[in-house]
Amino acid sequence: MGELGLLSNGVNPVLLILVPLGLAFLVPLIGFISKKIIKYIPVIAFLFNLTVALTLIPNVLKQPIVVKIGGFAPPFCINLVAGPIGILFSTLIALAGLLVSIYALSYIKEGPTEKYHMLYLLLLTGATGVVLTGDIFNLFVFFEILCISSYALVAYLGNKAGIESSIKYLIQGSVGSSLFLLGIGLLYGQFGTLNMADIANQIQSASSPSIFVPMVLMITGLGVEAAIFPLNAWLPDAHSSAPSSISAILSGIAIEVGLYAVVRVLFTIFDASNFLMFFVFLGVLTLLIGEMSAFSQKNIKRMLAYSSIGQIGLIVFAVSLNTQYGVSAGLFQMISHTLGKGLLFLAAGYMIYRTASMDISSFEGIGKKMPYTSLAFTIGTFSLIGLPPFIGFPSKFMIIKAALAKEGILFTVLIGLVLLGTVIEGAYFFRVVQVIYFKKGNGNPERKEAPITGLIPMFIFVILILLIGVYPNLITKILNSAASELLNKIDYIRSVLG
Amino acid sequence: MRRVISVILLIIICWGIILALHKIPFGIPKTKVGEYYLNRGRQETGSANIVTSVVLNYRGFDTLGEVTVLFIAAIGLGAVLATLNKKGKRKIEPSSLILNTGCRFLFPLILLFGAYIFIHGHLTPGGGFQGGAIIASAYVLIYLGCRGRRISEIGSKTTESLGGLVFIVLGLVGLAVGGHYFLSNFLPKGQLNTLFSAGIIPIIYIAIGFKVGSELAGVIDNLMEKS
Amino acid sequence: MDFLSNNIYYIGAFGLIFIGLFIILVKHNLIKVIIGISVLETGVNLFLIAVGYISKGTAPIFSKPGINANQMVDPVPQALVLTAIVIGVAVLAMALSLAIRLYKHYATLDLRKIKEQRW
Amino acid sequence: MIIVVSLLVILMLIAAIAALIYKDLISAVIAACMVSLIAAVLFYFLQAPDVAMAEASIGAALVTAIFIIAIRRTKRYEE
Repeated sequence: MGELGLLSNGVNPVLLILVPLGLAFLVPLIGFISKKIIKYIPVIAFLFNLTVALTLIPNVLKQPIVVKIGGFAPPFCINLVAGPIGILFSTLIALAGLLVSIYALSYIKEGPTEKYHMLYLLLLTGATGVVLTGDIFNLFVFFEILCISSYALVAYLGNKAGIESSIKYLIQGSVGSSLFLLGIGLLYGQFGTLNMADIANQIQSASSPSIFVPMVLMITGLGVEAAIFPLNAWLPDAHSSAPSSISAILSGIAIEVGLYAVVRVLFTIFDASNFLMFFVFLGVLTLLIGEMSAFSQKNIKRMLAYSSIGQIGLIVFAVSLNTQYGVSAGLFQMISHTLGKGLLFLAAGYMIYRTASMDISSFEGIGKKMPYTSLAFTIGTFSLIGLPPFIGFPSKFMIIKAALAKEGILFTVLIGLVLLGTVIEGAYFFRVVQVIYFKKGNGNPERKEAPITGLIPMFIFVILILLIGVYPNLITKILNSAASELLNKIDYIRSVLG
Repeated sequence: MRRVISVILLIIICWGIILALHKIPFGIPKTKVGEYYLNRGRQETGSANIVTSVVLNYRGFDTLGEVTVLFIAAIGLGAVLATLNKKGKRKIEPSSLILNTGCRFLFPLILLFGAYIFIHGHLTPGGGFQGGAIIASAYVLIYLGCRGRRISEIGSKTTESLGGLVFIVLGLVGLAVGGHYFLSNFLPKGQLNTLFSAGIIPIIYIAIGFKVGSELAGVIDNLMEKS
Repeated sequence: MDFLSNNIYYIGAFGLIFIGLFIILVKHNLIKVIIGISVLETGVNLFLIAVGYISKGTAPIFSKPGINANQMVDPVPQALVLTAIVIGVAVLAMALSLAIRLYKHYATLDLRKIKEQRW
Repeated sequence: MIIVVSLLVILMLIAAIAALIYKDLISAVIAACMVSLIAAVLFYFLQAPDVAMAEASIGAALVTAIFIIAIRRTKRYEE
């Protein structure tokens, strides 16, 4: 792999984790000097991360960068693998983190704001660590960082709903992580190593019970965070009662990172192509349940949260098709969901702030009062439904095309169900849009927009949604190499172990 | 009803695990990674306690994450309890003279013991986490024995931050000078089984000891006072 | 006797895991559920350490010269369990602070009575 | 040796069941503390002195203290 210092092969990817972490440790010390600059620290950290991740993309497309922590040979130390998929996700995390932290500059005013910004930095540090690490126990540790900071942030407002949903989330999450740790123990007992590439190298097939049981335990543990169908009872509560900026991150980043971990464990560690048919059904089931529950909601954030469940189902369906095209479609859908749902939660945050209610019916006439925010919200809904020219269209189109490539009557039925889910999605989102624009609101129709720091991130989200929607080729290359990194476990093993 | 379903579910889980356990016989050496650490750990890290060398050098990144988890718990606890309305001064019953004197006498001894544990982390069992927990338990004693005393918030915050920063900065120095790897052990290893050996390991463990001690004491403090 | 000496630690570990999960599934009191999480974590830790044990092994510390490295138990699970214990205490502290807040809001810890959130 | 270990394991499981049964939460916490303490002894028998120290100082002492503080702030009996 050659020299991996600071200069020879671009910037060392370990800095993507260390800079936000170090800044989070530094926050209390800065707080002694001035409380006012604390809220700019996340902006600085993620601006740095975004720059580093973007400069790393060309290097990574040629060859994955393997970083050895401590300088020992890979199975004997923890290594980071900055392959296409790792860098793709770190870019996404840094981008969403940057935009949401700009949004939070004026949105977060109440409560212990200093602690909010620290926890926010640490949450995204954990997410970056999960996508970059190449060691299964290290993945567990970063996952815990992600989970524990999101428990605290869900309860940040300290109201009844927040505390209750945080408790629910915590109980399910900690049982899940115990099961995951148990799975790690079973794997370590058999193979004597914790390096993912090394374990993958030694596993031939996932059929024998001694491999199957740890696989089930690990998928169950990670599935709690990824909110796959039977394990997602916490999600609507947690996402609807967190502050809106945190809902955007939980929906846009935390779930995606959980899904990444599930996919990584399934594809790279266990060569689980025999069980993927099960996940195809699970994905469609999750999709239908999420969309149907979202349809009957009256609370806007709860509706968005259920719609996230539907989108998770769609992603799981696409990824478990187990073809190159299907996996890239799934990754594309993850990006599309991050951008779309992030935008929706941010816009909904100020709409809720303005009307002081989460009820959809209270948004009557808000299209006149907050034209820009409403426009951003509408674009977000259109993108999630999958209308051209927004990013949701090429991603959903890719998924359908990938499913059509699989022969058989079964897949035709499944595609029908997926389209049914999209129709339901369209129905409830159009209902909201109709309330926003075409219902006469009572009260004073004076215009009062969201503050400028709230509008800038929404605007950038809209630009990105349009840009990638019109030119999907911008990211096709990295999506393809990310998909082949997931599907070709032999290349992955070779790049890590040499 | 719920109990019956739970028991059936748990029996299925246990049956599955027993199936997997056949491949993991008890008491038989099984791992190549562990063997490597036992054979090479002394030369490569200079620490007599191999667990310490694994925790801080081979798997040092985990430990950084672990310290972060504790940091998050301390902050998150403060954030959760912060919005609680503080009532007026709680009526504090003074403790008896014997209890008070006894606690004051024991407090420095426990601190000293905790410090001993984390300074000798690379030689004897123990280390930053255990020593830090012992220091925190000394503060629990003070809370119970000498009512009304609190740790200074500024001091504990500073210790937490500095502890974490020392860890990261030492790692980054390793990245800069020690062969371009984060957390590489760039200081001289010294002679095995002496206090001044093992390069950066004792320094990091001392930082962790202070950090863990102040964080756990801060957790107890938050729970006692703010609720 | 042979069966016992081979499996007693596994029995203990999985007994704890079983009881911990049972507490979490069956009990309605929040503090009881948190106790269940703590028992479950102890069980998982005991299992991990038992995986690394070698019959008649010694602790992985070269405290005296002349100790044979081949007879030492595996150090890796011990390092993992150290991490897991600290993560466990972090989760428990978080959970208990949430329990205190929950009690201030609802004046009960019974999870059946806490139903602000509708499904 | 094996008899001592077996007795300890049985005692540990009994303590865990006691933590399940007790209606008084303080008693349940003490039982959970006993589970941790016996687990620490078992760690020592399994040649893991580092972990034994951590479990005894963190798992048994500090966690119990945190639990008892929390119970004092909430409710002592399970209804």
